[in-house]
Amino acid sequence: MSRRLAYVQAFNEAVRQEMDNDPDVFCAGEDIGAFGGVFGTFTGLQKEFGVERVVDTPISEQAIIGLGVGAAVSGLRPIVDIMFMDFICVAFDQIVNQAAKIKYMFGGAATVPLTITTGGGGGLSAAGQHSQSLEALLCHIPGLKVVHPSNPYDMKGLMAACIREDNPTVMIKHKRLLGMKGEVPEDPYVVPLGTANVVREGTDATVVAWGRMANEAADAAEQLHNDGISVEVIDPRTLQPLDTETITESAHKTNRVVVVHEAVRFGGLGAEVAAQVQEHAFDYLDAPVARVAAPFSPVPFSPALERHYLPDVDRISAAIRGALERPGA
Amino acid sequence: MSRRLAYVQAFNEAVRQEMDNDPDVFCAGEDIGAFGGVFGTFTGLQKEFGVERVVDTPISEQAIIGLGVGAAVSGLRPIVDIMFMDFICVAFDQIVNQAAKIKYMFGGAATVPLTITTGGGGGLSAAGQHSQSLEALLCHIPGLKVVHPSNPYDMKGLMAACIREDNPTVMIKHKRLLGMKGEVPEDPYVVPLGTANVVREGTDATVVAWGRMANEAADAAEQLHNDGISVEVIDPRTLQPLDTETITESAHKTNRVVVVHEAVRFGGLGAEVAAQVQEHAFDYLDAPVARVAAPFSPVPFSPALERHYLPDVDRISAAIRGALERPGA
Amino acid sequence: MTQFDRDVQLDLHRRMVRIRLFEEAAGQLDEAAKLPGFLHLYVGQEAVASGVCAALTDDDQITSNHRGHGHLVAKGGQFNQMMAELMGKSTGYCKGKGGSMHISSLDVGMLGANGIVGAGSTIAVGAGFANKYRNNGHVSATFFGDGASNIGALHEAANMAAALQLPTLFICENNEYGEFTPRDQTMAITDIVDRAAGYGIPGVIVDGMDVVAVHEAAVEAVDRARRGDGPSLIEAKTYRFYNHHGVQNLGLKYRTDDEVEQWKQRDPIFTYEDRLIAADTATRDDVDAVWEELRADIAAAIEFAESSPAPEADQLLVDVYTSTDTAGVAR
Amino acid sequence: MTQFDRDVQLDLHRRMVRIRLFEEAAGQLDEAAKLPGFLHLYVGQEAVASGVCAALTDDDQITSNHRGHGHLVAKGGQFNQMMAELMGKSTGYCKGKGGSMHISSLDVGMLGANGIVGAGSTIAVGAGFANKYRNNGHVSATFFGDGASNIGALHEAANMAAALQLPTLFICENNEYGEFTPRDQTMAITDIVDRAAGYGIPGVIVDGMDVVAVHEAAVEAVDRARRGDGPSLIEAKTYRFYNHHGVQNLGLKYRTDDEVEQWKQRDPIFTYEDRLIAADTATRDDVDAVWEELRADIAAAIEFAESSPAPEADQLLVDVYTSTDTAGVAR
Ligand SMILES: Cc1ncc(C[n+]2csc(CCOP(=O)(O)OP(=O)(O)O)c2C)c(N)n1
Ligand SMILES: Cc1ncc(C[n+]2csc(CCOP(=O)(O)OP(=O)(O)O)c2C)c(N)n1
Ligand SMILES: [Mg+2]
Ligand SMILES: [Mg+2]
Repeated sequence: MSRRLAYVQAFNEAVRQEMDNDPDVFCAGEDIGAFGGVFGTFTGLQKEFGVERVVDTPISEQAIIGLGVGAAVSGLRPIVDIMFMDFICVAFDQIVNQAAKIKYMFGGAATVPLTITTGGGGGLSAAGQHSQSLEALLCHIPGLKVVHPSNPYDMKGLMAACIREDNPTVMIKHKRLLGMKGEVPEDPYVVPLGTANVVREGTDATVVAWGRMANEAADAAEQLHNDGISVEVIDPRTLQPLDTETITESAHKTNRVVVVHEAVRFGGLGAEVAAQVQEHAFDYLDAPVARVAAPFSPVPFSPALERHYLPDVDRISAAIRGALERPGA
Repeated sequence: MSRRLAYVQAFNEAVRQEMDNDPDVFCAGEDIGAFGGVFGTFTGLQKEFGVERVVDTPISEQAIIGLGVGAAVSGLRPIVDIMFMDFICVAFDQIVNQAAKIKYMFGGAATVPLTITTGGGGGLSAAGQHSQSLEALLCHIPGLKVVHPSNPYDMKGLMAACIREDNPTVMIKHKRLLGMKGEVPEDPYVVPLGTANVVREGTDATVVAWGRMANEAADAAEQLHNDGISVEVIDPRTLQPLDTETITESAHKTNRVVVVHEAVRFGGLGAEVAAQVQEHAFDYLDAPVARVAAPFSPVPFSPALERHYLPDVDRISAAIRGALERPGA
Repeated sequence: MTQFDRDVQLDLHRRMVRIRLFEEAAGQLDEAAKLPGFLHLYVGQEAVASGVCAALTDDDQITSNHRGHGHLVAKGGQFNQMMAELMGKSTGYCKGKGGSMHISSLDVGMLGANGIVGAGSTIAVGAGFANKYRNNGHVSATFFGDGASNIGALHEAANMAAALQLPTLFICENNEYGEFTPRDQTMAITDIVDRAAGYGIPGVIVDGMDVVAVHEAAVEAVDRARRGDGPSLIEAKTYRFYNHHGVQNLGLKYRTDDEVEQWKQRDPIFTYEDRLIAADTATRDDVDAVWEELRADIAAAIEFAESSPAPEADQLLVDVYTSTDTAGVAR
Repeated sequence: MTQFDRDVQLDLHRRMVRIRLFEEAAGQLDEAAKLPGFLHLYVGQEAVASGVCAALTDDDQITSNHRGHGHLVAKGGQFNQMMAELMGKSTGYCKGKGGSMHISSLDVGMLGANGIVGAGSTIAVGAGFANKYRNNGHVSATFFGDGASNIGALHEAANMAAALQLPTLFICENNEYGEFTPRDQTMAITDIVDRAAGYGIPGVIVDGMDVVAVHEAAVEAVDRARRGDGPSLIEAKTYRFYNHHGVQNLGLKYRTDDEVEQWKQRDPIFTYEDRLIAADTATRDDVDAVWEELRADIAAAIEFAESSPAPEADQLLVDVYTSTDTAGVAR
C-alpha cells in the first residue's frame, strides 16, 4: 500500500521497520532520543524501542562515530547521527581514517555495517557552518558509500539499503526537503545502492543533479518542455558508487550534459561527473559538460546573498539553453 | 647566489629567513622544537629563535590549528605543523569551518595569515593512515590556498609566499621528496601563489601533474622524447587557486591533456582539471582528458601492492600514448 | 559586593540590562518571523557574560559559541550593528554574511560567536598565545556550555593553555542542558569544574545568577593570567529562560515548567536590582532609568537595522580572501 | 602476588617473554632493513599489555595504538601471521595491507593497532557498547600513551563511556614521552589519572614495570566492568627501552643514557623472574625453558614470513568493500 509521506517520515519509517526486523540495529546521536532529533527524523523511536536502542549521546562527534565503528565491528548495525553535515568535519578522522579504512587495513577481517546520517544543504539562512554540501569530500574516500535522496520514496528505500548494507554508508538528508511529500509504499523496500533514477526522459540534453537540485532540475526540464526542449533528468541518488553507466548512456543519447549541485563548483562532485562524461562520451558530446553549482565562497547568512549563492531553476535552465546553443554534430 | 639544497633544507631556509625578517612569524607543532620535526624540516630553528618562537605542542591537532587561527586573527603570522597530511582529518573542523571561513563570516573584519604545513604522499610503506594525498579535500574549501611543491626551488619560494600570504595556506611537503636536491638561491624570494610552472615545453600533448608526480611526468616526457613525442609538462605548484589559464593555453596548443596525481582518481583534483579543460578547450581537444591516479582503495602497506597503487613513469607514458592514438582534428 | 566601586556595580547592572533588552527584542522579532536563520538567546545567563567581560578591556579577547549575542553585548558590542547583522543587512557587524551564529566585532576583542560547539575555545588559546608572545598583559577568555565540555576541541584547548601557561580563561556556563538533553545523560559528573585538576589549572564554581560572584571570580582569574600564572576554569551555574533556540519551549517537555519557574525566581537582573536598592547603591528610579534609556537604544537599533539595505549580489564573493583581487581564484 | 595461582603467574611471565622476543626479532629485522614502513616497538612496556590481557578472554576486545605488537601478542596473537604482516606478506593477519600500524586479529578480540593517536579509544567504546547492548558480560579495553591523553578523541571516548556506563577499560601507558617530547612540556600534570575524576570514573596508578601490580588492577577493573559498574582508568608508569620507532636512539638527546639505564634496571621481565625464583614459583631452568621454546617459535615465524608470498597485484582492490562484487564501484 502506498500513502503520501513526508521525506522526514519516510526516513523515520525506514529506521523503524529495520529496527523491527533486526534487533542488532540501534541508533545513537545528539538529542535523537527523548527529543526525536532536531529535524524530527527520529521522532517516537525511543518510545517504541527503548533507551537502549535509541541513545542520546554527549556532544562528542568523534566518539559518536567511533561508537558506531566499534559496535559495527562487533557485529551490531549502528545508525549514528551527526546533526548537521558541517559537523562531519569534527569527526572526520573517525569517518575517513577509521570507518572507511578498517576493513581494508585489516585485510578484510572486519565488517563495518555502519550508517551515518546527517542533515545537509543550504537555503535556511543557517550560514557558513550549518549549510554546506560536502558530499565531494566523502565520495573521494575509498571504503565509504554515500547517498542523498531527493524525495520521500527514495529516502525510505535508500535508508533501508544503507542499514542493510555491510559497508559504512553516509545518508545525507536535505534539510530543505524534510517536509516534502510523496508516495511511499508501506511495506519495507530497498532502493539498491548505486542505481540512478531517470527522473524524466528526454532527448535534447541530460541534466545530472542530486538532492534538492534534482527537483530543481526537474522543474527546469518542465519549464523548457513548454519551449519544446526535451531534457532528460538523472538523479544518481547514490553518489558513491556513482551509476556511471546510466549517465554515460544518456550522454550518448542527448550529446549534451549539465551537472548541478549545491556544493561549490571547484572540486565538487560535478567535476567528477564532467570528467567521466567527457571520457566515456567524448565522441558524442556536442558541447562541453556544463556545471551549475555554488560559487567559491562560504555559504552566506543573508537571504539576499544566499539566494544568489544557491543554484535554482533559472540558472539550470540557462545552462541547458547554453549547452543547446552549440550546433550539433 | 645559488647552491644545491635538499627540499627539506629549502623549506627550512624559507622559514628561517621569514622568521629573521618578521618577528611576528612563529612555528608550533609536535616535536618540531628541540627535535626539529620528524622530517627534519624544522631542524635548528628552536636553537636559533628560542622556545617562544618554535613551540613544541601537545598531541592536539585541533588545538594546534586553533592556536594558529587565534594567533593569526590577533596579528601574528603562525606556521603550524600537522605531522602527516592524514592527520588533517583530526583537525578538519578547525581548518575547514574555522580557518577558512572566519574572514568571510566576519564580513572581512578578520585576517588569517596562517600557514599550515604537513607531510603528504605515499611510497614509504606507511599504510592507510600515513600515506594519503588529500589535496582535493582542501581545494574544495573556499578560503584556503593550497600549495604542493615538486622540487627545492619551488619549495623555498612557495613556503615564503605562504608565510607572507594574508590568507590561510596549506603547504604540502611530499615525504618522498625530502632528500631531493636542486638549485636554490640563497636570497629570499617568492614563487607567487597561483602561478603554474611549465616544466617542459612540448607540442603533442600536455601533462598536468603536481608534487612527486610532476617529476615522474617529466621523466615520462623525457622517455617519450626519445620516441619523437613532444610532451609539455605543467606543474601547477599551487593547487588552489589553480592556474587555469596556463593549463588552458597549453591544451589549446597540444590538443591532448593527461592529468596525473597520487590521490585516488574518483573525486581527485584531476577531475576538476579535466572538467575545466573540457570546458575551456572543448573545440581544441582531440582526445578526452585522461587521468592517471591511484585506484579506489586505501593505500596498501605492502610494497608489493603500493608499487601497483601509485602512478609511475610507465603508467604516465602509457596514458600519453593512449591520448595520442586518437587521430587529430 | 562592597569591594567593588559603585561605578563597577552599576556597570554590571547596565551590561545585564543591555543583554536582556537586546535578547528580548531579538526574540520578539524572531517570533514575528523577521529574523532569518537560527537564534540562540541568552536570557537568564546575563550575569555570566557581564561579570566576566566587566573584568576585561577592549584589548582583551573573548571567543564565544552559538549563544553569542550576550557575550558580544557584554564586551561592548553596539546594538545597531548587532541588530543589522541578525537581520542579514549590509550594515551589520559581518555585513550580513555571518548572522547570529557568527556575530563578532574585532574592535571590541570579540573574536566571534561560533556554530561549532567547542571550536571557539582553541581560538581563544591562540589569542592567549599571541598575548603571551607579545608580552602585552592582555588576556583571552572563552565561553562555552556544559555540553561543549564533552567535545574534543575543548579538552585540547584547556590542556594546550595549561601546557603553555597561557593567559586564557575558560568560562563554562553550565545551564544543565545541551539543546534538549539534560546534563546527567551526557556525563557522569555534576560539576564541570572537576575537570580543572586534570589540566593542572585552578577551577572554581560560582553562582551564575549572581553577577557579583561571577565578577569576583573573573577578576581573580584575570589577575592571575595577567601575572603570568596561566589559565583557569570558572564554572558558572546558570540557566536559560528561553528555549534552546527561539523563545518558546514549544510545549517540549525536556524540562518542567516548575524547574523553569524556580530559576526565574533567581533572575540575575531583578535580584541584583533588589540588592543594589537594599544597599542604597541605587534607587528604583535609577534602575528604571537604565531600562528606559536602553529601550530607546534598542528601538533605534531596530529602526536602523530595518532601514538598512540588504547586501548586494556583488558582495557575494567579496572577503572570501583578503586580497580583493580575486583574479585567479576559482569560481 | 600470592593471590594469583601459579598458572597465572607463569602465564604472565610467558606473555611478557613472547612480546620481548617478538619485538627483539622485529627490531633486528628492521635494522637489517628487512621490514618496510615504520616500526614502534614495545620493549620495556611488556608488563602492561601482559598484566591487562591476562585479565581478559578472547571474547573481550582491545584496541591499541601505533605501538601495537605487544598488545596483540599479549592478547594471543600468533607469531607467524604477525611476522608475515610486518613483512607485508599475503599470509599476514592483514594480508599485507595493514602492516605494523594496523596489525589486528578479530579472532582474539584485537580490534586493531591504529596509526592515529587516540583514535582506538572510541572504537573500544563502541565495542563496550556492543557488549552492554548484548548483555554478554564481555569487556573492552583500550591502550593509549601519555601523549594520546591530550587528544580530543580520547576525552570524548572516556566521557562517552562514563555517561553510558560502558564496560570499557582505559589503560594509559605513561612512558613519559610522546615521540621525542617529554610529558612535562605537553601537560601541566604529572599523573594522567588526575583526569579520571573529571569523567566520574575510578582511576588508579600502578607500577607498569610490575606485571603483578598491573594484573591486580586490571582484574579489579574488569570485575567492575563485568558487574555493570562502568569504565575505569588505569595509569601504568612505564618506559620504552628503544627509540620512538626502530631500535636505536640514534644519538638523539631527548632523554639521557642515564635515565634509560635506570629504567632498564627495572626490566619488567628480569625483575619478575627474580621474584618467581625467590618465591620458589619457578626455577631458573623453568624460566630459561620458556625463552628457549619461544625463541624457536620466533625463528619459525621468521622462516614462515620470509617464505610467504607477497600479495599479488590482483589483491589491490579486494576488501575495500565487503562485497567482493565491486561492479559499480569507482576505480
Ligand atoms: C560540533 C557540534 N555538534 C553539535 C552541534 C549542535 N548544537 C548546537 S548548540 C548545542 C548544545 C550546546 O550545549 P551547551 O554547550 O551546553 O550550550 P548551551 O546551548 O546550553 O548554551 C548543540 C548540540 C553543534 N553546533 N556543533
Ligand atoms: C593524531 C596523530 N597525531 C600525531 C601522530 C604522530 N605520532 C605517532 S606516535 C606519537 C606519540 C604518541 O605518544 P604516546 O601517546 O605517549 O605513545 P608512545 O609512543 O609513547 O607509546 C605521535 C605524536 C599520530 N600518529 N596521530
Ligand atoms: Mg548547556
Ligand atoms: Mg608516551
